[in-house]
Amino acid sequence: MTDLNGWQIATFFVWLIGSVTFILALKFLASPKTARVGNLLGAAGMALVILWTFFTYDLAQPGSEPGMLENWWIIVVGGAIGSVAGVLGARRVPMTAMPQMVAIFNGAGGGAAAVVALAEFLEFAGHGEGLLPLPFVIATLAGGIIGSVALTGSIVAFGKLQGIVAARPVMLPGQQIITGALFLAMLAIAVYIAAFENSIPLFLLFVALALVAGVVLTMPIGGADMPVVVSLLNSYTGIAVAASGFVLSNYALLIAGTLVGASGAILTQLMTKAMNRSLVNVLFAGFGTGGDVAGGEEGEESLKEINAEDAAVLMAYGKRVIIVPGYGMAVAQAQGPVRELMDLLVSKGVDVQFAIHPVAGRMPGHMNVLLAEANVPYDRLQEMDEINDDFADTDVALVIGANNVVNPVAREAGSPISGMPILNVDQAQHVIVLKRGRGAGFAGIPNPLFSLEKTSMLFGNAKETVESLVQGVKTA
Amino acid sequence: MTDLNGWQIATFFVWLIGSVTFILALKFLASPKTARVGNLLGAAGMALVILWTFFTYDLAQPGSEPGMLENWWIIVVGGAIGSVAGVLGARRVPMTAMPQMVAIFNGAGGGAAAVVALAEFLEFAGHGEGLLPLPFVIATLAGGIIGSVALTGSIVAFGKLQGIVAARPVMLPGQQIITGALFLAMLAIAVYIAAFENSIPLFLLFVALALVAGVVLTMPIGGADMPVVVSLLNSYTGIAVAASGFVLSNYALLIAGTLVGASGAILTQLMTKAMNRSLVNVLFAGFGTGGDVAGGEEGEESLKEINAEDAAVLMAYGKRVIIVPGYGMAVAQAQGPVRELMDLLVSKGVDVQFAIHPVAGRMPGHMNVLLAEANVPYDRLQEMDEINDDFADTDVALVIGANNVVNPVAREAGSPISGMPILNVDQAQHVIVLKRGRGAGFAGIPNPLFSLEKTSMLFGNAKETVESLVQGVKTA
Amino acid sequence: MDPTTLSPFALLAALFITVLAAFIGYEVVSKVPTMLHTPLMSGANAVHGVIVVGAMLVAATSDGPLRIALALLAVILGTINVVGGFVVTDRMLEMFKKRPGERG
Amino acid sequence: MDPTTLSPFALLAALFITVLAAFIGYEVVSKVPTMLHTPLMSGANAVHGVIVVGAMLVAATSDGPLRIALALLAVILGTINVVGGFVVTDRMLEMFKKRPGERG
Ligand SMILES: NC(=O)c1ccc[n+]([C@@H]2O[C@H](COP(=O)([O-])OP(=O)(O)OC[C@H]3O[C@@H](n4cnc5c(N)ncnc54)[C@H](OP(=O)(O)O)[C@@H]3O)[C@@H](O)[C@H]2O)c1
Ligand SMILES: NC(=O)c1ccc[n+]([C@@H]2O[C@H](COP(=O)([O-])OP(=O)(O)OC[C@H]3O[C@@H](n4cnc5c(N)ncnc54)[C@H](OP(=O)(O)O)[C@@H]3O)[C@@H](O)[C@H]2O)c1
Repeated sequence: MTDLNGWQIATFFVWLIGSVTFILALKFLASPKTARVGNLLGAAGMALVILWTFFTYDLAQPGSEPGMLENWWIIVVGGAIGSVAGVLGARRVPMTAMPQMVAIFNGAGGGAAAVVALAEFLEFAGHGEGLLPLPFVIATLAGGIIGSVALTGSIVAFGKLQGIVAARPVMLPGQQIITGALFLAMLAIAVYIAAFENSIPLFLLFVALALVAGVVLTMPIGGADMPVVVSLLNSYTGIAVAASGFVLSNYALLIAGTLVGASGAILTQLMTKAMNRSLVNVLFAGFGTGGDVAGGEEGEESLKEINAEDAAVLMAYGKRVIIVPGYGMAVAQAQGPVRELMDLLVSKGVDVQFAIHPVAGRMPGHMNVLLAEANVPYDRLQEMDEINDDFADTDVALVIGANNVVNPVAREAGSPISGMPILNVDQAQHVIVLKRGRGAGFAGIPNPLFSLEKTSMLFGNAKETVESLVQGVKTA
Repeated sequence: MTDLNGWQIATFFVWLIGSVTFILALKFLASPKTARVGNLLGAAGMALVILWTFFTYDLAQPGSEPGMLENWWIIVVGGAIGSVAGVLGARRVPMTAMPQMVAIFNGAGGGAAAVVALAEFLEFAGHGEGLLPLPFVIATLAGGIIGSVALTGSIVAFGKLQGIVAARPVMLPGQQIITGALFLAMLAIAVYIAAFENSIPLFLLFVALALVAGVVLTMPIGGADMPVVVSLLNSYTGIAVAASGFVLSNYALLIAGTLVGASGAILTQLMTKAMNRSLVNVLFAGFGTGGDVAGGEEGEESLKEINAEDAAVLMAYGKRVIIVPGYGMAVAQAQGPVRELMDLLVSKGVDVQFAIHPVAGRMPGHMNVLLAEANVPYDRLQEMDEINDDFADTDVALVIGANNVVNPVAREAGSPISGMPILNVDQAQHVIVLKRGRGAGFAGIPNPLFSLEKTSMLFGNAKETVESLVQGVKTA
Repeated sequence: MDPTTLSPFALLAALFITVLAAFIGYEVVSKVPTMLHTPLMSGANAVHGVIVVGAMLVAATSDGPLRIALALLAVILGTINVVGGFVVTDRMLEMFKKRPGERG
Repeated sequence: MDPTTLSPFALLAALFITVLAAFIGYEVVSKVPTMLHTPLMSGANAVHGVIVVGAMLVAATSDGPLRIALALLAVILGTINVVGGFVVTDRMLEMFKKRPGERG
């Protein structure tokens, strides 16, 4: 350690540059103006660290011949497969499926960290007599458990978001006992490995249990809360990567992993706060169920329907219309027609604004992304706090596939979304709600807004209903 | 380095705890609610690191007997002297002289860092044959030069703020040549010491030149800009301390010094920004002169005077009065009477607000500190941006010892304060200005506000004139 | 590097670096607007893709089919993380870019 | 510690720590309100008073009148910095404390 050769010293500087770009990447990503540059900067730093490692590995080993990494074919083959998979996945995914994609990439990272921990343990365990040094064993155990939980947890999250696994909370019988037993078993194995015997089979068992734990911890959480879970697992992967960095004495990994571990933890907090929830509540309360749980059919009779022509007239002759987009607009990919509707109304002299709830859709910023994609000018998108007082002066609030974020029960105590700030849609003169059917939303909570006197329902897939509204406004 | 004993390892943990408290101290100091706790936390961490070093020094040396620091009397005697001086200085200083005090404490720190660098160089230079390792030499040179500049620069800043040294910019004949020559000489000596001979006499010469440089760099800067200079020198001392931490392989010093170096640099930027200046402009433009430079007597004839009784009546029967305090209120220590005036006016049903310009006085927050000291309720203090639109609706703007911050020439091009945001005092119905005489303010720029039709002057020391206003309002 | 040669000093240095990096991670994102939560999460996700470097180091010293298989797996997973992460983040952010000067 | 034994690794670790600490210093104060500029400057000034620890280490190994005199000077100066710095900052901040619930 004390006699570093020149290549090794240079490697430290490359790590330092890489670390600085990662810090700046996160910093820039936290501000709209610089976010894209930040991401590119992070990618550049990453490329530098990866290429440097590839081309100088041998040089940086004391006393070895210049040349490339010995098993370079593993890296080339693995890198090629991974790159193709990564790029295809990232390019092909529709905007609505972004959270799933992030979950999968995160799971891959967690899996890689777990495999690295495993491989390091395999390499050194049982070689000498005596036990391996404690810090080394702790770090490999940490990388193994956290990386594994991140892997399977992310896969379950992906499944729930993609609709492959049931989105509602799935509780095992005796859930808490199983979880408790799992963690006790892992703790016992970890202590045994660290203090008594660096046993490879036990390490494998340990990792296997951690993989199970990832599933057991994630299944009871409802699909609507998955973005928060993905963010938390992202933080976990960061910690697992930091542990690998510690094991490998690689400061680029150590710093990058710690950065993500810490910032991911804060981000998770911020996300739960935007939903007015606590992390404990998200992880253990079994909220965020599918619409098929509670009695979503209540008040069905009292829903008043409207046809597209009448709705169009109402808007075209109003002074101000506020459009409230929600998850349904994302599902239906209705943002294009919505923009057309806006243009038409504006050309008729109507003041059209969009009210963006911070957690509308399935990821924060979801609505902003979709509407920007459809070229809705940025200055028509209003944050909740800016626009909430304006509903009272509004002729028509057009709710396109939003439900929870406009549900007035949030203002009362005792409901699962109590205390969540909502858009004051019910203060508008008229409310027009676009949804497919009479069921409750993703969280399964009935919405009294729909049965108000001033509310009219326009049923159907949002894309088609908005298109018929466009027709209606044209002829109005 | 590889075989640390238990005490040495414990020392690293103490450094880590200390470093965390320093980080939290700065973080908490940046927010009003937590500032005081932050300072106390930093002091606690500091006490821990100091006491630990004192009691474990010997234990932390490999192979030495348990016991206290060998030359413990130096530390006890020096610590006692320093503590008494520090506490007395800090306790006795009047609120108006805070910036001076910070300058002196900062100078002491810079001096200590320079002496530490010198002592380390003396200890190791010339012992072996060969040259000392380059990083060691660079770090001692850096500590020596930066610490010395911080020392003498701070002394000059103290002198200017305290009025011992002329506050106006003092340019040496051939200032730039002298500065250039000084730095070239220091550079040459540094290169020689590092690359050719670890010469002690040259190191002493190097430090001596640096002490001169501190004076030469600070003298040309005007007294009004001294707080910015103190902040910059504070950052310098931080860097010098970090260099010492590097030389001594002490992470507490390294981290604390770097933290202060970086945060001091940002703070300096923020301070110049609050004055709408650039750092280069502050350091080299020779602005901030005494009032005796420019033709401050211009327009003297046109100044209209008012007596205290008339001024009192004007305020007592107004609906809204805005008080604009400035450096003169601080000098005259008039905050007590000002508060009384406010109370009286409020009891007569007048709406009284204070307009706080960010750089009124001689340090940021100066006015807030003074008015809080006099128990003026916080909610009557309005920041410039909040209150600037309200002057138009105001009956009387009472300017107490403020000048630059209300000078309308800042709105025009070509004056040294051009572009500085100012309080729109000239939009009020009546303006009453309290100052001692007809001279221009600290920066020597004539103020056309004083000769406006709507402006009346009430000459005299602010404490007395405000007291007579109080009498006037009582009888009005 | 052989973990059995890790000196106490190296461990302590790593500890300092970890604590400082954690502070930075906290400070740097603590003011992020809601709108950017997802891109930030995605960007951070890409950053921990640096684990691919760890996978490369494992690959470099691998012998025997088991360890080679593990190394290959780690490299594939790490590459998916890093490549996919940056690309998908860029795609998300592309949506934000057209803001100024564009009115309907 | 004898500087001639400083290993390249120790130097590099110090470099990492310095860079990270600089980032923290930057981030932590970059949002400070104007009102707190002076207390923050003063508090930061107290923090670099940790140089007194360096002075103590110099004192510990001093022999000969010159080095002892230097050590004494360094300890005095460092103590003034650290003690005066924290006390004066506290005094400044005392002024701010009475805010809430106090109306004239
Ligand atoms: N944004 C985030 O970061 C985030 C993260 C995690 C969880 N969440 C949660 O997600 C929820 C978001 O609220 P939200 O109001 O946007 O959505 P929501 O409460 O899930 O409601 C979606 C609405 O869209 C309708 N819909 C679905 N598909 C449609 C289609 N093709 N055409 C027309 N309508 C359709 C649904 O009714 P039908 O089924 O009858 O059509 C439902 O009324 C909140 O509970 C929030 O806490 C958000
Ligand atoms: N706050 C900061 O952080 C900071 C830092 C550095 C520089 N500065 C600079 O300092 C200036 C502050 O502006 P300012 O308007 O507060 O002060 P100023 O421009 O210096 O004016 C002070 C006024 O108070 C009067 N005065 C002095 N002593 C008085 C007394 N005993 N009784 C009554 N009046 C008295 C002076 O006139 P007479 O002499 O006729 O009495 C003068 O008109 C700005 O230029 C700013 O850039 C501020």
